[in-house]
Order: sequence, then C-alpha cells, then structure tokens
Amino acid sequence: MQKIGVFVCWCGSNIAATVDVETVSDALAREPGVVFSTNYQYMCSQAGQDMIQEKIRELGLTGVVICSCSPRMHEATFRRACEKAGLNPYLVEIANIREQCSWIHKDKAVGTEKAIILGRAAIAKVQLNAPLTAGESPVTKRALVIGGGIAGIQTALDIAEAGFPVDIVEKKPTIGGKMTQIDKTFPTLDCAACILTPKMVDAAQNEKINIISYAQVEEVAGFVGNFSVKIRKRARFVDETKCTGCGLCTEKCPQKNVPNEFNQGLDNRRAIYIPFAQAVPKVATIDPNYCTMLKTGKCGVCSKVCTAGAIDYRQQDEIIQQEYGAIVAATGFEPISMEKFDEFAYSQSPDVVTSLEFERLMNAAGPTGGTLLRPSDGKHPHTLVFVQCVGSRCDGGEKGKPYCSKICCMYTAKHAMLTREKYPDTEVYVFYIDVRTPGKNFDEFYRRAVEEYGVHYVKGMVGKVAPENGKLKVQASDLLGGRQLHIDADMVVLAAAIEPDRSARPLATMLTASMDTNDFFTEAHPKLRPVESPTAGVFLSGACQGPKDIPETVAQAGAAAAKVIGLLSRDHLTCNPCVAESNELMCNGCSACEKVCPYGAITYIDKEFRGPNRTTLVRRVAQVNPAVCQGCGACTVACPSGAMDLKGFSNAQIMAEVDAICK
Amino acid sequence: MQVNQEFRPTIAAFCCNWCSYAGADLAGTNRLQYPADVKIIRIPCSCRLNPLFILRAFQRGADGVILCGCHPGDCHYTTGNYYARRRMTLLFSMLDYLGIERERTRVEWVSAAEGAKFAETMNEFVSTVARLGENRRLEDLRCKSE
Amino acid sequence: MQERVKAKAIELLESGCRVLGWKAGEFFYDVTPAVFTSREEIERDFVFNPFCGANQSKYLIAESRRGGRVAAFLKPCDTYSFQQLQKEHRILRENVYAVGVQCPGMCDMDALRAAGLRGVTGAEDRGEKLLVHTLRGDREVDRSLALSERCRVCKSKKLLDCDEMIGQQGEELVSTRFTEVERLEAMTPEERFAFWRGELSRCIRCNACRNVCPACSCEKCVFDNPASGAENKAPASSFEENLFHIIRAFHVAGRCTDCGECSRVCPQHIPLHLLNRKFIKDINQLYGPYQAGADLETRPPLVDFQQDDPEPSIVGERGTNP
Amino acid sequence: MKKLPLSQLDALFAAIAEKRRLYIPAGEAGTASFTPWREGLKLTDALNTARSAKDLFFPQVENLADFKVTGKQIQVIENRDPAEPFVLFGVRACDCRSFDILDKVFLCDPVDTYYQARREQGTVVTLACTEPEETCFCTALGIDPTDPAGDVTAWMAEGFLYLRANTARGEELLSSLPLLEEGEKPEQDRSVFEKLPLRDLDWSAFGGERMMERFNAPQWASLAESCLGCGTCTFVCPTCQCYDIKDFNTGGGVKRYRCWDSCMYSDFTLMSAGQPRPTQLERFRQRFMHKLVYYPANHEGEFGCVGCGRCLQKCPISMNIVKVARALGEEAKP
Repeated sequence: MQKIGVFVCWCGSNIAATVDVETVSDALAREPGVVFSTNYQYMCSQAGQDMIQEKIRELGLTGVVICSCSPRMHEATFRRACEKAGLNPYLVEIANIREQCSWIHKDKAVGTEKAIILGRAAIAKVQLNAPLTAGESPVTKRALVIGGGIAGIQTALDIAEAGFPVDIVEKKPTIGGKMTQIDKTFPTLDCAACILTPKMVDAAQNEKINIISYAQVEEVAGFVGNFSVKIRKRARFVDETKCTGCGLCTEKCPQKNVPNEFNQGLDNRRAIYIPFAQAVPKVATIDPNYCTMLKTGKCGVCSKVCTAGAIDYRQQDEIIQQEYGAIVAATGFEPISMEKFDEFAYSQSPDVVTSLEFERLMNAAGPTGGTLLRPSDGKHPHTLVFVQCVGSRCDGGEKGKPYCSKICCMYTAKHAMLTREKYPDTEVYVFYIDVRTPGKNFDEFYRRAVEEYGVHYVKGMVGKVAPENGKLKVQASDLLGGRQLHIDADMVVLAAAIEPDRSARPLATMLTASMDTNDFFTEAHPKLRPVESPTAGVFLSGACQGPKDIPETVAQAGAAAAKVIGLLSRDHLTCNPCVAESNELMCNGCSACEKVCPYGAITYIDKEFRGPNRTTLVRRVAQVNPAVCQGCGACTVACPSGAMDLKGFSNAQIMAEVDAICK
Repeated sequence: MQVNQEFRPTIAAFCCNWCSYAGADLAGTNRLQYPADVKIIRIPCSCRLNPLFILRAFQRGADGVILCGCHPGDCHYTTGNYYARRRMTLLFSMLDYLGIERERTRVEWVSAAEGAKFAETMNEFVSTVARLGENRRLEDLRCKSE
Repeated sequence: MQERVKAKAIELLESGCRVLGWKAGEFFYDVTPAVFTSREEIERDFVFNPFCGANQSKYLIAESRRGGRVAAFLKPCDTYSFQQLQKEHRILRENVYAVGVQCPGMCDMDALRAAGLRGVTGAEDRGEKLLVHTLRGDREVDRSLALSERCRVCKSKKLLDCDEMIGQQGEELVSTRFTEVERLEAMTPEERFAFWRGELSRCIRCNACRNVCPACSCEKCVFDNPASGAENKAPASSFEENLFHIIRAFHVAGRCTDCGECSRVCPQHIPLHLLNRKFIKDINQLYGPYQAGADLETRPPLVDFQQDDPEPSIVGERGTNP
Repeated sequence: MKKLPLSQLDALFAAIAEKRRLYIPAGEAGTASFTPWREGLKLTDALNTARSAKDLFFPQVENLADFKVTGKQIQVIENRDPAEPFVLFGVRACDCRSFDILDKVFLCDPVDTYYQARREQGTVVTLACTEPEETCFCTALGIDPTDPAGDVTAWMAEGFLYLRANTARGEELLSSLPLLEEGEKPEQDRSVFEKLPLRDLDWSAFGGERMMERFNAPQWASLAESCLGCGTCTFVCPTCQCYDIKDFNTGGGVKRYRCWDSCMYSDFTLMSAGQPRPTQLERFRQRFMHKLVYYPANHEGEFGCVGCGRCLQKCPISMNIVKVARALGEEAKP
C-alpha cells in the first residue's frame, strides 16, 4: 500500500497569492494513497526540507509529491533531500504550481482548482514510480583519435598532456594531414611546416601517444567508457622498427612514374616512398599498386639497397584490437572533385589548378621548388585568375555543396597576395560572390591584398574558361561594373569547395554517430555541445564537423581533448537511470527501436525462452545499454507491442497523469 | 455556431522537458497569462508522445491535445522531434479522415526562450477548442463523471 | 495451376521440406492453410484453387523457427508480406523455400454471396468463368464477380524474393486502390464521422483482423496486455472506434503491405483496409512513394525522417481533399 | 393457427412494438443483425444474422456494478441494465435451440440473474426456414428447421405469415395482436433440406462417453495448427457462453462489466497461477471438446452445437466444427 506525502509550498506569496495552499493540501490529503499532506512557506528552505525528511522517516513514506516551483528549478534539491532521509530520489514528483499555475493565473479560485488537478496528476504518477538506481560503468583510460591531421595531433597532444594514453589512427603513411601540403598560413603568413612539423615530432616522441599510421578503423563495439575497436594496419612491406628513414631505397627504386599525391599529382614519386622529408613516422612504404616486385616478383632493388634489412615483401595486414574509453573523430576534409565543373576547363588544361595544387606550386618543397611556373610549359605566368566558391554555396546541391566552405576567401586572398609579393609583374584577378572575412585580423588581411598588393577583386562569377593558343580565355561578369570581362589568363586557380573525407561516412556508421546530409558529423547540440557527438563518448575535432580554418580546428581539437580528459579522469560513469528498458517477453525483435535510437544504445541478442509444455524457443530481442541510452523515448513509441518502456516516464505513468488531468 | 460561454475545455499539453516545458516556465516567470484549462504533462522529448496517450486523453474527456517540442533541428536528442513530427502528422490526418475535428489536435515547436509564444499558442488553442465545444466524438461515455 | 502446384509440393516434400499449403474442405471454397508432411496427405488433401486467397506469410514466422525447411506457395501480394517480415527479423529466410505463384486474382465467398448466390455447394474453375453449384442448381458467373476487393484493385503482380516461380514474373500495376479513400476524403467531416461510426460500431472485437495481419504479429498485443494500461477486451462503449482500430492502423503504418486480409476476415464486413490505405496514401504523398515489403533495405517511413518534412499543420492546410 | 397477409407485416410489427420493444433481423447478408424495429425497417433477406440471437439474452457486454471513488471512500452501486419486456421476431430453429443450451448453463443453480431477467422478459417468435444455406446442418443435430420451437412459431408461405403459439407467453402475445385471422399453413416442400451437403454428418463418435479417447486424439494437432486464435467462431456462435469479468478504471471509479470471452484467446481462464491451456492446440481442443463431449456429458447427451453454420462462414481460415467432426469421426469409425 502506498504511503504518499504531499507538501505544498507557498513560495512566500509567489504561489500563495493566487493559490489557496490550505485548500490544495486539504484536497490532496483526500486522494487515494495519501497519508500526509501539508503546506509550508518555503518548502525548499532548510526547514522545509527538514520537514519532508522528518515525515519520510516518521511515516515511512513510499512517495513524495511536492507542489512547488518548476522541477527544472528544484527537482534535484528535493530528490537529494529525500534521498538523505532514505527515500529513493526517483520516488519524488513535483507538481509545478508556480510557473505553470500561480504565476499565470490571477483568479485564486481558478489557480487553486488547477493546482489541485496538477497535484492529483503528480500523485497518480508517483503511485507508479519505481525506485531507480543510477548504474555505473567503468572507464577504460585510453583514447582513440581517428585521423592524424592537425586536429587529431592537437587533440592527442592535449590528452597525452593530461597523462592519458592515446592512439592516433592515420590512414596515410604519415600523420600531418592537409596542413603538410600548405605553404603559408593566413593571416600571419607564417610557414605551415614550421608550425606543424614540431607538433608531429612532439606527437611521435610523446610516450603516451602511439601513432598507428597506414591504418584504418574496421569495427567499433561497445559504448562510452568501454569501446572496443578493431584497427587494420595495412602492410607497408617495410618493417617500421628497422627502417631508419635514410631514403636510399626511394632513390634507387626503378619504378619512377607514380603520381605523387603529396604534390597533388603534379610530379612523380617512386613505388617505394616517404611522402615528404618530415614525415612521421619517417619510414618508407611500398605502394603495392606500382611495385614491380609485388606485382611480378621480379625486381627487389629496394631490398638489396636497404642496409637495415627493413624490406619485407611478405608483410601482411595487421589487426589491432584495443579498448578505449573515448573516441575522437578527426577525419578532416578533402577538396571536392572538379569533374562536374567543366566550364572552368579543369580537365582540359593543366594550367587550370585547384587551390591546393596552387599551394604545392608555391611551396619550396613542391614540384617546382617554390617557383611559380605553369604546369603546361613551365613558364612564368603573368595573368592569374582566381575563382572563388567553386562548388560552394550551390543551390540545389546537384553540382556542388549548399554550404560555404569557409576557408576559401582567406586562402585565396593569401594566394593573391603571395603571388603579387613574389612576382610584382603579375596581374591577379579574384572573382567572388561575397568576400567573407569574419575572423581575427581576417578583414585587415583581405584589405591589404586589395589595397597594398593591388589584387583585382571582381564581384561576379566566371562563366567560362576556354584554353586557346596557350592562353586561358576567361569570360566573367563584373556585377558591380555591370559589364562582361574577357581576360586572357595564364593560369586559373579554382577555390574548390571542401567536403568531409570519404572515410567519415562508414566511420560514422561504425560509431553510430549521426551525420548531416553533407556527411559532416553532427554535434550533440549545435550551440552548447559543439565538440561532442550525440553518441556518448564520441567527440569531434576539426573539419569533420564542418569547414574550419587552422586556428578554429586547433581550438576545437583542444576542446575535444578537454572533454575526453574530463571523461577519462573518472573511474566510473554514473548513468542516467531514466532510460529505456526492453521487456524481452514482449519484444518482437523487429528493429524499429534500434532504427530510431540516435545513440546506438539498442542491440539485439538471440535468446532462448521457455515456451509452453517444456518447449524452448529462440527469439531475437532488444537490449538497451543503460550507459548509452539518454532517455529520449523515441524507441518506446516505435515499439508496437509496448515492450520498450522508459523508466521514470513509463507508459503507465504518463497515462495515469493523462487520466488525472482529464478526469 | 453558438459559443457556450460557460464551457471550459480540458486541454492536455504534452511538453518536452528541454525546450517547451522550459518555455512554459518562462511564460510563468514573465507572468504571461493563459487559461487554466491547459494542464501540462512533462515528457522527456516530443518523440516520447505515443499516439495512444492522445487518444487516451480524448477517451478520458480531454477536448484538445497539444504537443510542444523543440524546433526541428534543435532537439536535445538530435532527432526526436523529427520522428514526432511524422507520427503526429499521420495521426492527425487519420483523425481528420475519421471525421474528428482537426482543430482539436495541434503540434507547436516552442523553444525555451519562447515564453511569449507558449502563452500565445495556448491562448489561441484554448479559444479554438472552446469554440468547437465538448469533445463528443472521441470520448468514452464510461468516463463521464455523473 | 492446381496440378503444377501440387506436383511442386510433392517434389519439395520429397526434397526434405515441410510444405505449407492448402487443405481441401467440405466445399470448394472452404480451404484451410495446413502444413503437409507426407506424400499421402498431399495427394489426398492438397488443393490450390481460386479460393486459396489467404496470405500465408504470417505462418512462416513460426514455421521458419520450427527447425528444418518449410516450403511455401506465395502469391505476389504475399511475397510483399514475406519480405516485410524478413525485414523485421520475424521470418528466418534461410529456413524457407519460397515458391512464387503468379495470380490472376483470388475469389472470395463473400463476394459471391454478395452477388446473390446462395447455398453454394461447389464451384469449378473455368478460367474466366466460374461454374457454381448451388442447392438450387448450377450457375455460371464471371470470375471477376467473385474476385475479392483487393484483387480487383491489385497493386502488383511482381513476385519478390522467391526461390522459384510458377507462372510468369509480373509487374507492378497502376492500381485504383485509393479511389475509395479519396471518396471519403472528399466528404465533410460530419459525413466521414457518420461513415466510420457506422462501420466501426459493428466491431465485435473478435480480433480476427489483428490475428490474421502479418504486421500484427506482436508477441503480446498492447490491447491484450493488462500491464499496458490500454487493455480492453470487449467492445464496451466506443473503445474500438476511438482507440483500437486507430492505434492498430497506426502500429502497422509504414509496415502494412496492403494485403487486405483484415477486411477479408472481418465477420462484420468492416472495410478496415481503408484505414491502412489512408496511411499508405498519406505516406506516399507526404514522404515519397513507399511500399512496405518491396525491399529489405529502405527505412520504413515512421522510423525515418527528412529535415524538411511537412509540419503536422499540413493536415489542416491541405483541406479535406488533399 | 393464425395468419396474416405478408403485406400487413409492417402493421403487425407496429402493433407488437406498441407495447414492447421488438427486434427483427435486418440488414444485408453477412452483417444482418437483430435490430430494434422502427417504422420502415425491413426483414433481412438473409437466412440468418451474422451474430446469433443469443445477444438478446446474453449480450456481449453487460454492466455488473459500479464502484465510485470519492477521496478515500468507495461506494458500490448496483448497475444492472434494466430488463424490459421485448419480442424477438424471426429467430431460426438453430438459434432457438441454442436458448435451451444456454438455459441449462445459466438457469441451473446458482441462477445467473442477469440472464434470467432477460429470459423472463423475452418472447421468442421463431421463423421456419425455407431456403437453407449449404453450411446449415441443424437437421444433422435433430432440429427441424421447418418447425422451430419458441413461444410462437412463424411460417411464411404463399403471401401469408402463419403464426402458432407454443407457450402461454406465446398465446398472450398473439391474443394481444390485432389483424390476425385463423388459418392453416400449407404443407411445406422439404426437398431442399434433403439436398443439404452436411445433412448426414455423423456424430456417433462424440458424446460424453469416450472423453479421454477424444481428448487424446492425434488429429487435434493438425486441426489446430492453422488456427489464428481470433474469437470469430466463439463470437458468432449461438451456444458459446464463456464470459470474463473485467474492471474498467474510469478515473473516478471502476465499472465492472462482463463480456464474452473466447477459449481461442491466449488469456482465456488465465489465473494467477498461469494459463491452464498454454497452447493454441489446447484452447482449440477445449472449444470442440466442450461442445461435443463435455456438454453432452453433463446434459444427457445433448450436443452444444445447433448446426447454424455461422462458424463455417466466418472463420478466417475455414476451420470449423464440421471439419473437426469429420476428422475425429473418421478416426472413431472401426
């Protein structure tokens, strides 16, 4: 039999002025199950809490209803108070008679009547409340960072700094990511390599950081604090522990015609290669698609020249299985393919390049040694046209992306400025829709490009680029001048939109992390939880969450690290006890709940059940991981049989409230 | 239609904990008045609202049922209100098909900052339902208190 | 057809399958679904005639878990249910040998009775015609007269996911199945209310619609479960009109293949399929065409969403006749 | 014997309905039901109603009592549906026999007063059959469809309605009615009944004698295997008499009512200790054992089936008592 205590708060005159608290406590005293009902001036005060605690102890209350302000205000207070008196905190219900009653009504009779009804609803609900205990799950104190670009490196460094071991999984042979390909950074124009490579070395030398390069995540199981991850480390056919990175093999390898991805294919590398001089780990990798030895079994030059004996043609992929407490996605971005933008003649002329290619052409470590030369004839270009927003801000989205890629305005300004600085004899045109420079010192930077460096900024889009007699005929509109422009350019540079790395989508599926329609990871809350995925224990770092420049990426990387550190510094996680629960006897195993769960909290097992007359039957049934479930209840409605219910907001509890209100 | 001055509708308002319930609290904090006919039931997310609860409310004598949740895209649980939106759209369409007055049901997205919108919505909804009069089509006579 | 199906049944039985088929009854039309385990049984009792209309896919939930393999003969519309049940992990596909049987439309005894035939003791399948024996002599009727409603507005002759086919593979058809829904939508709310009250108030809550429905195969139905708080055993007051049939239709929304069994079995001839079809029509219009059971991959519309889905207020905005 | 031109049937109905409620079978074939007569309501041309005539004496749902809760007080309120005199016209021979079967259950000690009240208030006017359906097999159970029992028996022939009072209550009804003349009904052609396909059903294997043999018959498994477990057969059956008592929480109290139950349902006779018949096979068997074995065992060999054929027409998978009788009857034959 229930023994419910009702405590009606006056909240000074906040409630008592428009609700007759005496009448309310009297009326509620007559409700079934209520053994005690009173009212008091300030229920949340120490004296009020003492009274509640005293009555719990004295009368052995099985449930407490407090008619007071919003539960958003003091639910936690009252739960704690009741818990101290030995009552399970989840046997407390609040009837909100202040914000949702006394404050919105002027007529005391009306307010009083409504307060009684709200009290009744709370009593009806508390009758069905069950004591809930927050579960605990242990935390594996190791983090996984997926992606070894600047975002991943920074996150890993920050986590390691706090003393937690962290693994970086990088799909390329070296960490460093896109930033290694960049020459100078805006708006300071400092050298990218100079600021990045020391961080790469730091990461390599940090004993808490383990870099797993040339590897990809294959499987993720588990949940926050307890992920179990399978990583495939691809065979590089070079023993990493033996290779000294001397580079002799990369000079002797007879296979010279492999497009060099580090230079965006603008020059060639060998079949055995080290992506660039500062690569981390600095070990050679054999490209199995080009290596004659691996393809035909005839060659073996690298093996012969390697004094360390590191070459191993029979190396196999390695599977690493590791447990982690937290996972950070830092998969970064890539420029979109220019295939669909034939109006810019990208496929027709080598002198039409993307900005990242241009970056390599300007880089001292690039294919031209840092001298700006046209890819077609190696001559110095005199007229350059930069086209902004290629594939960004496209309506309809068939051709490009609906969003702004954010970084293009600034790097184009940088490119234009650097070109004019190094080669004052050049004419530089930039075609833009809008110039967006909302960052610290960004607008100043852009204005310097226009005002000090004499870059021609033209508002308007380039309609067509046509290669003709070694020139590129650029046809464009000048919207402000209201005229058509025809420019004979030597080079055209396309500011290609950026999109999430292709590996992100399958990774999101493995992580049960949600993505938006553009395949950027979704954050748990766009404003308040920008570096967390809705999936607990999964964090977001860098451009995988949305287009970002370097400082923003580093800032987010640090923020993600802080979240990871916060998580890993705990020994146990306390779970929200108001989570979904599946009644296996009623579960159909249909997977509807799993499909609507935003957290991947629901899994299925085949379970043996006892049937009638000593038979057994194996059925597929849902199981909820209480450590992962956040208690939204989407599954409970997707479930037709009602097998899935939500603790604390059960079907029966909500219907009891409905009944009480509609009576 | 003759408006019965005496008639006070019973309105069940399901509010998600994170946005709309907070929006209702804000309406209170700002002392924005709306009729006492509205009784709020707190649910964690708009996706917790089972169509069964709505029909139950009507069975038990509710004259109108309204669901308030976070604006699409702002769900605390990221996707809950998208599911709620489909469910409610289809349910309301079915009720309409069965000849139930469609003004008796409503979904409104109310953020935690929209106290004024909450009060306004409730004022409007109550007067709409009051104009319709008592819910006779979905009630269960057994629940009529004599 | 009868002979080919029967021969196939024997062949499959001898290859080690149990065979889900039809057992002859007292008359031509009262065939009963049955599992055959011996050649003698098949030779004696197995039938496949124009009255074998029931959707047998639901039996495969239990049969596919009984151990061993079971063979089933599925009409095009049954194969949609068959695939939908696989999608929901209810049928273990590997234990089923599915024989798709192309279908010219199935007959329904109630359609014959509605056409005024009484005391029907037998019938002979004569292709386009049906020779009906009655207590008062024989009558030849057009087969179309005997077709059940769902067959008259057949949506697809496509046989999905079959291990083998008897007859030709067919195509999806342009169906007029929403005409009646549209007719109701065009009515005033008062007329619609009167229509549905008239129909649904006949409900005797025998649960035939639910129990025959492949989508309604819950381990425990909320309306049977005292713990659910929504249990109601009998047609007391207006529970069926106001809760049972609405929630039942909602629970199968996005999962109902429109096989029409609910209406076929209703002893009170309530056009329950018009509830399900309303959901199907709305889903098609609001969220894009969707056919439950057509594939194994597409997310069912009620466990899916688009960010720009219409708001619930569309129900009012588009008026009574969307 | 009285007679009346059929053209005056409406006037007769009006005369009956003047003093008491009159129910007549109305509506289309397949959904016809006993409907309170009102001006203009016509007799159905269907042989029988979809649900049987037992509804009038043993309705599907019936209020028993109300419990009103005020604060912590509970008040018990008797809430019997009032029984008023009524006439039930057009009951077929099969349904009429079902009343005898129900009487033996509900009117034996302890008497079911709810049923009794209705039974005492009802006057049954039966109607002889002329156009049987193929599903009819009352003749195989010893019922004469051309001469049904009831308080009054009616025949329709050659443009006239003939009426014969069989009981005092029947006499009272007829004597209160105007328009009636004396007359003798013509001899009925019974040849169509000789053609009924189920006329020779053999029930010799059943009865109260060979209970365990029937109970353990191996055929139940294949008979029950396709049963959907719906309640259609039991709800259209004129002799099914099982009911459940349920409480409905109205929010302000509890309404206790009884409603038909079905042995086909998984919660049939569910008790706190569990379900005594946990499988569909056992529940399916219960239905037929009850009608064909247990009932006769308790009632001098009388079967609990009247051969109306409703379950033959309505079962979604065409499983029915005839198929059971055939399957188990075959077995019993030497």
